[in-house]
Amino acid sequence: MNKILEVRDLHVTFHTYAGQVKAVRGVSFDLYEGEILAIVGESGSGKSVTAQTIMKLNPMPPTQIERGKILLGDKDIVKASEKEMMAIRGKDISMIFQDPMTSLNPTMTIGRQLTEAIKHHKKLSKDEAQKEAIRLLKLVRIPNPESRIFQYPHEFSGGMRQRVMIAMALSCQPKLLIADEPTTALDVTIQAQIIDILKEIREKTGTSIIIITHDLGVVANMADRVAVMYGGKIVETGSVDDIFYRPAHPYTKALLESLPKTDTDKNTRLVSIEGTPPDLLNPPVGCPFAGRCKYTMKICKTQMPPHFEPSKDHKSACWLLHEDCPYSDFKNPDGGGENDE
Amino acid sequence: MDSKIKHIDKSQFERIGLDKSDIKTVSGQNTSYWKDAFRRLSMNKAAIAALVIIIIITLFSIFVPAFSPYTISEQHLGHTYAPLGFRDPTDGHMHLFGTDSLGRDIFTRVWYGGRISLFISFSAVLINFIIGIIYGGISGYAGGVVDNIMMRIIEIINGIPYLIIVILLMMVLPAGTMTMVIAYATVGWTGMARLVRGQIMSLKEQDYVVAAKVMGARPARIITKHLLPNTLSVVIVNITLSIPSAIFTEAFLSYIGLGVPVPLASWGTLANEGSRVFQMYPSQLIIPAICISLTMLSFNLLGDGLRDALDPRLRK
Amino acid sequence: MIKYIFKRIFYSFLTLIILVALTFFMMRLLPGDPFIGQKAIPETTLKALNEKYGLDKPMWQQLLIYFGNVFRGDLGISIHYNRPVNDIIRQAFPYSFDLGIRALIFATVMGILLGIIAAVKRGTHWDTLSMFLAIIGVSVPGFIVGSLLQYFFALKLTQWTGIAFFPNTGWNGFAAKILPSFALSLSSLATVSRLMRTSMMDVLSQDYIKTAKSKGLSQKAIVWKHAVRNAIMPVITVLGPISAALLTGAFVVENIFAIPGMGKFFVYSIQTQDHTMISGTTLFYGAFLIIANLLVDLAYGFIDPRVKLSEVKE
Amino acid sequence: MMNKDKIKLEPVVNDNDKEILVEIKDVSKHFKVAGGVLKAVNNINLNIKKGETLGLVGESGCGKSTLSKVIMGIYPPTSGKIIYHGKKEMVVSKNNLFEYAKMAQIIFQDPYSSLDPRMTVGSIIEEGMIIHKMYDKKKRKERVFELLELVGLNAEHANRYPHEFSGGQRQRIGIARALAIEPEFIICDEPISALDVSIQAQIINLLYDLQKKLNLTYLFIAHDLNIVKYISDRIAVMYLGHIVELSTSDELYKNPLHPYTKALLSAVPVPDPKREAQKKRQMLEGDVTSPIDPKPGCPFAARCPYATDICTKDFPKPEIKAGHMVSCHHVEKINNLN
Amino acid sequence: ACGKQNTTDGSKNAYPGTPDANSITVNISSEPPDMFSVTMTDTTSFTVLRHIVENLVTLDENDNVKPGVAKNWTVSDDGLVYTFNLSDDMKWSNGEPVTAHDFVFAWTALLTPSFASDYAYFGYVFKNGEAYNKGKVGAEELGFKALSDYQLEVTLENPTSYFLDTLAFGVFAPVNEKAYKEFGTAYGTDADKMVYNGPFKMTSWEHESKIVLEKNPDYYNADQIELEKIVMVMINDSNAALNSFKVGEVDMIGLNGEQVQLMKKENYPVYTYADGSTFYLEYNMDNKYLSNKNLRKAITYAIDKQAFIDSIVKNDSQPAVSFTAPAINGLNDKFYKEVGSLQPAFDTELAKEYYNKALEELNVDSISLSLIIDDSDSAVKNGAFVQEQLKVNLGLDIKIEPMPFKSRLERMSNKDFDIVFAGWGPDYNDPLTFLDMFETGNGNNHVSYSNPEYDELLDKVRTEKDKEKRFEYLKQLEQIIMDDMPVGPIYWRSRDYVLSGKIASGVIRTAFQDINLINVKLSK
Ligand SMILES: Nc1ncnc2c1ncn2[C@@H]1O[C@H](COP(=O)(O)OP(=O)(O)OP(=O)(O)O)[C@@H](O)[C@H]1O
Ligand SMILES: Nc1ncnc2c1ncn2[C@@H]1O[C@H](COP(=O)(O)OP(=O)(O)OP(=O)(O)O)[C@@H](O)[C@H]1O
Ligand SMILES: [Mg+2]
Ligand SMILES: [Mg+2]
Repeated sequence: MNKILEVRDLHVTFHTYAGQVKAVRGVSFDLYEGEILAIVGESGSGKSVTAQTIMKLNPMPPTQIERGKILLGDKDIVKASEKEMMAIRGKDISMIFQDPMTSLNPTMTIGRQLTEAIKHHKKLSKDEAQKEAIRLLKLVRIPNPESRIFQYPHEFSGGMRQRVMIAMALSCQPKLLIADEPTTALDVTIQAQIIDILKEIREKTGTSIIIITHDLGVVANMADRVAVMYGGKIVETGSVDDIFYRPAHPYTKALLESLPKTDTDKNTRLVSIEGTPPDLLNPPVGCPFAGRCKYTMKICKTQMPPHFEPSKDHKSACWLLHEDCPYSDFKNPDGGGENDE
Repeated sequence: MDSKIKHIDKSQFERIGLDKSDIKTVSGQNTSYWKDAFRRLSMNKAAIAALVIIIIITLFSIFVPAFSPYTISEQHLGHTYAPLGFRDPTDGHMHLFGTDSLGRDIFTRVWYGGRISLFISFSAVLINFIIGIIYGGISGYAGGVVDNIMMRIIEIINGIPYLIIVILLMMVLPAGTMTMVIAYATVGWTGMARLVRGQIMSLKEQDYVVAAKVMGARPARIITKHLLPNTLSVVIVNITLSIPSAIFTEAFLSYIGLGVPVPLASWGTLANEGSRVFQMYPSQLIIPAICISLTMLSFNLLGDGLRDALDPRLRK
Repeated sequence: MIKYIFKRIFYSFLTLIILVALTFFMMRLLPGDPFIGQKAIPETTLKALNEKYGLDKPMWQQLLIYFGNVFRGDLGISIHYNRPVNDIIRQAFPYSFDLGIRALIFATVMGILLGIIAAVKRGTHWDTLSMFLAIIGVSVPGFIVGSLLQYFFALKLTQWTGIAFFPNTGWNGFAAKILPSFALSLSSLATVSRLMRTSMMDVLSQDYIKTAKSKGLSQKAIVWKHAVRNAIMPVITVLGPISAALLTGAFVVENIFAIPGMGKFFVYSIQTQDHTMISGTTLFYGAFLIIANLLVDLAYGFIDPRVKLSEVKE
Repeated sequence: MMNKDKIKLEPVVNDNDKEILVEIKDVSKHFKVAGGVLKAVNNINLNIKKGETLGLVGESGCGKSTLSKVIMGIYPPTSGKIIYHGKKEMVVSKNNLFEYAKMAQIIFQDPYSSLDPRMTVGSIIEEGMIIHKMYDKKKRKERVFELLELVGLNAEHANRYPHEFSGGQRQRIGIARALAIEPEFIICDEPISALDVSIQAQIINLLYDLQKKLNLTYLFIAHDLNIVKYISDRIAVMYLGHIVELSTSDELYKNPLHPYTKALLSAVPVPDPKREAQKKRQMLEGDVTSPIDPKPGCPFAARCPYATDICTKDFPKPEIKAGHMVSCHHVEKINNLN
Repeated sequence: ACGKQNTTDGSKNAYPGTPDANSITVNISSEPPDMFSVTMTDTTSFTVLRHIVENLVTLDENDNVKPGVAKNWTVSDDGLVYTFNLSDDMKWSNGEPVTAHDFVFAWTALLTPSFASDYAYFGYVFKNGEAYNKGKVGAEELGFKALSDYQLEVTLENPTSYFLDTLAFGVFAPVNEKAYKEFGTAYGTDADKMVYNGPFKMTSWEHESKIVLEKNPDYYNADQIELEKIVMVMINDSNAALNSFKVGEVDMIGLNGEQVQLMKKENYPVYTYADGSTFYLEYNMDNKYLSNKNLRKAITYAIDKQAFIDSIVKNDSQPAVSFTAPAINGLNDKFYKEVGSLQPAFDTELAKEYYNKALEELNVDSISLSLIIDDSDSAVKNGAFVQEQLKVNLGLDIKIEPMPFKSRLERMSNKDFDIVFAGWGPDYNDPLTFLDMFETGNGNNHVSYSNPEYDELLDKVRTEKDKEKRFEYLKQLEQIIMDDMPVGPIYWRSRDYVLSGKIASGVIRTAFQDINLINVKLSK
């Protein structure tokens, strides 16, 4: 399989008057052709920032890419000019944004916003583009697209806007699709259909997909590999099975434990991770999860753990995996997370 | 690759577990938007420079006429239209900016004019700002019949020839600065009101306004706390742009007898006089024009700085 | 929508009537009268004059008669010029309109362009240039700009080169129209460009601009297709009064370049207290203003679909 | 699953043991849009009782947010009315929003656009307290920090602006804002969709604790059926502007009666790769019906596997069947009732 | 007289003028409001009218009367009856002959109240003119009648020595009744809405822009007229006008003081003429301070009139040493020369002396007065100048009140002022045009001057047939005014203009003919 995207040691900082928010602090991952990578993780851990940095969409001050490489094929996006990016955006990479309301132009009809992208990349006539737009809206299950294209974003429901964003991203058949929480506002039936569409596209065109989501059900359903982010870092990566059945990081494990089970009733409290996540204005020097982690050791507070590889293609940044560490909570590749098999 | 890590001391692996002490307790203080904006403004070099210039101009205007060897009305008929830097042979003083058609010292007149022009600009603009914003805010927010009537009133005010209004004012009010401010304020605010109303009309449908309404916020609060701050960038630009219009309206008003009494001067009247003779004595026009432009420039830079400071998204 | 427009037209009509009536009463309060001159006129003559122009009747009667005539499309006869106000307007307005529309188009197009460039290239020379132009545009009033342009381009340039590129005065031929239109447009241009810049900057930091970028649209397409429409609202707002003012005659510029437009009549009518002319020009200007504002309001709804003009029940 | 025996015949819909707090009386909301009249909400009758959590689920675009905005008085209803039985009984309208706000709040579905971009997060949260003159200045500040921490943010965040936050963080700001007023009734319009599971759990626990402590009432809209089930006492299922089924949450999960509810439940993804791969879903065929000038008859008819002629002609009257309120012509047949 | 052709050198060619042959373009600054001679009041209108309609008599370059439509005339011994013999070969541009009836029609109209002519009082020279105007007698009693088509008999109310001078004035122009009937009240509002009998015809009138006059081939003297076309443009802005002149768009423009200096500096010949106006301060005699004669004198004498001219007017205007302007003829010479200097142009000592006397008489320490001026550039300067002079030379502080023209007139006619800066121009060439202003109750007597002796003298002047005696009375009037000083004369205005190299000679500009281009000759 071809590596289509390689992110190495990416650092992204926001310069604010309050100080520098170090939103992404050394993220590295690879993405192969036709692969679906799910990024999960704590809210505010830098998932969206990472995603937008891949398309270089953050306004350049105040955002700054401090360091790192983003190789798309052999082009380094970090160094690419705005003009080069223009050619890449939409054509090679397209993106579904997290916030569908503000991401749609309020003064432009849905139809125009859709056809615009289509016309731009496919050089279709206006009529053809409109037909294509209607087709795409049908695809994402928006009823009555023929008249919906003449409506404005504020006349759409949250989920419908999200689907418009999806349709827009799909319109130009990119090599890489970044979907930032694409189905949060969708009911499960439509969510299932959208997931199917994404999978189908992957099958048909070999598009690679990065999907950012909190819905572990969605992850389980469609992802090949999963990256878990916490505090601006990727703390664990591995195949879906690795993550779900053999989590090798305390945060991943805690996350899985927080899931409500179908049988929990109102009298059982849901499990959440105690404490608050680190403030990225003054990120901790050690492991970002230290302090909230029940396994916290002295070293966790002083030194960022490197990525250990408990099994092939499964990496986790936790001192517990160090060979000198006396504890073995995560050393057993099958240990940790409860297995309900 | 990076999992190969050198030997680490065992003691480092001592487990300390959950650590609540680490979680900071209430420590932040809650700066307001305005305080924050002020801090941001103070970091904008151009804006601060502009502010300094404005202060200098203001100080000069206040003090130069008082310390000048010449009074504002003193005529030296022996040397009218004296060039820049002309030294009066009779008393040895220098006319830094030369003299005018009646041999009056332009340097003194310019700074004296600054007093009047700046005062008029500040007060007229302030009044316009207040009336315009309140009026426009209410009109835009209320919408419907209220808006319709309020806007029609503006049309009527704008439609009546200004000169008529002014002459009538002149009949009932004594000439002087206050009257001038009133005369400028009678119609000056309408532009601002329309602008604010237009902005508010599109802003009031925004979700955060709805959110405030749902929180029980009364219209006054919604307008002042939510809508206006979001129209401020446009409002600020409009204010800075209305400064010269105030200066020249003042000149016009002085002309027809509603403004500063002869022999006093303002930048507007100086520029007016200068423009008549600029082919022969360009400095007569250029000096007041520079004063106006410099003030304008400063206000614009300050306005831009303020605008940027008030927009939290533009943080650098 | 249609209903809204009709309602607005009705209101506008009312506004116009009130406006004219108010002006009518106010001008009668002015010191002096149309006939007062340097030299005293005999009592009899004055009486005859008042009779001739119907000024001897009670005010309300005069107003009613005036409105009666106006509804018949007759604005009366100018006291000063002794010509029908209709004729005067018909003759002078085309000049003003021609001048105004040129200035308006130039100011709007250039102003918007300049504002956009300044916003997009914030902090660069472009931004500085636009700021500079704007400051000149508003700090130097029309009569000075006009005089300077005339001096340098019509006089000095001609004297230096020996070729008359721009006629000094008049309104014949394209070349003659350049300087006045430019002089007239400058302050509006400044206003438009500054407003456009600031509101453009507001818009450019919105998320949907990011979306547009992510589609791979060029900067140009983003600006023109996405940002401008969202940013143009304030500009549209000021364009209402600006266009009414520009199109119905600009005294200062017309005076300097000796263009026989409406502006002179506006000003002279008041100076000479030519009652019919004042009412006529006020009516004319008011109608323009009202129409311009109506168009602006309609444009709001058209530009921003969230703006509900009419509180129609959904 | 559709075992007849399991159906308990409790009159859940008419249970009168609790006071009614919000009465939604025959409410409709229609919009004029390009292409016709969009009937977002149609003749909904629903009572929300004091102290309960009413879950509201349904297809995207079926009118949940619109209904909640009508309940909040943001949209005036096209017909019908909302009666709030608080300390004082009131018909919700534009004129009593202030009083109403103190008692009822909404957490908006769209977190970002509902936050004023020029206000610091601290002021946003504090605003409601200022409006309702709650506490003195110092105490308010403390409350702001407290609320921030309650929703998993830091006190430091109070000085930052909404655009500096991630999606989930914004959502939590919205929650904190609604809680700040200490209302007795909160509409939660997808309050946790952008949160990671751990914080979801934290928020749900928080809401739950508050309910226990202060006897709050929630209208809880979400797509995550597990969460809805967990937190709700009763669940209403909406489809195309109509409530098609209403029952207690356990009941609904165990014995969905309406074909749409069935489809919905079968589509819930399971956070387990293996089981997810094996799971069979009941896909909904057919085109999604448009709310713009909808046809008469059952709104679900076009996609319902059981639809017959009558379904496209007549609107099924809501009736109480097996402890559910359900509106389907064929409910007996499908579920082998009677 | 016509401006001194002080052609200093050949630098004339610097501004060669407009390119069209046989045509000149002149700036008349403003639009003539309308061209119906009966109701005309505006100098610009009279300027245009002079070229297109010829009166019974006209003026030559020295303002002396010469025949116009009237070939010749006779005067009765008592100076009351004039009989004019009209040329019988003159035609209106509508083909009608120019006859005595045209004059009768026009003059009757002038006096008919329904025409509401401002200058109706000019017709009071005719017998029963005033009576008819006031509705006391019928039109048939009026003192003029057509004896035949080409003979006109005029009877005057009083023997009026300057009657013929007056006749050259525009209000006495003939109007063709047929044409007037055709256009009605619109007569004279457009080029094609009036008829012409003068040396030129108006062929186009773009309002507020320009008027084109073309040579009238039917004019009896047509072969004497060299110009084929006169274009009169209305450039109001003085800078613009100068620029237009310099680039050769205009052949003649008027200059303001600064421009005079500029053109002189460029060695360009500048022409000057006295326009006959006197500028002065009007002192409201009803004012408790200004009722004091010594105060009025103090104020008048305290103003340095030459300095005023040098720094504000900036041309050859003269400091006024009496009231009646130099353009007015006296018995043998100019009236002002015959009268002599009646006040010092400037005398601080004297002024101070009077001032102290006044303070003493008024028994006050300080005096507060205000000066009303127009809302123009130069007026503001005038005000500032006067203010400073009084402050420095008398220690008197006055307030300046600028206001729009109409407001000033209203204040003046309501006598609601202390001091006004005003001016007066002559209607006809006789000192009376200045001096009758101070008659008790005269509409122009804003200062409420009332002196029975003066009024008596005025009556004498009006009826006195003996020229010498009459002028003796006039001199006395002038002396009384300058002694009582209800007004304080400041200066006699001169005006300036420049001509392009294209114009060789023939431009007439005097107090009574502001612009007369009929006989212009072009450079070859
Ligand atoms: N413009 C900005 N200025 C300052 N800080 C920012 C900015 N944008 C994001 N951040 C900070 O960067 C961090 C990462 O944000 P990001 O949006 O990537 O989170 P996320 O992982 O997508 O979270 P979520 O799941 O809630 O969407 C957050 O802590 C946020 O506060
Ligand atoms: N302001 C509006 N103008 C016109 N149509 C609207 C408006 N608001 C909502 N709608 C329409 O009403 C219908 C219901 O919208 P609503 O937002 O209530 O759906 P929802 O159930 O909340 O969906 P989701 O789960 O996707 O948020 C949609 O078809 C939408 O297009
Ligand atoms: Mg995110
Ligand atoms: Mg919704």
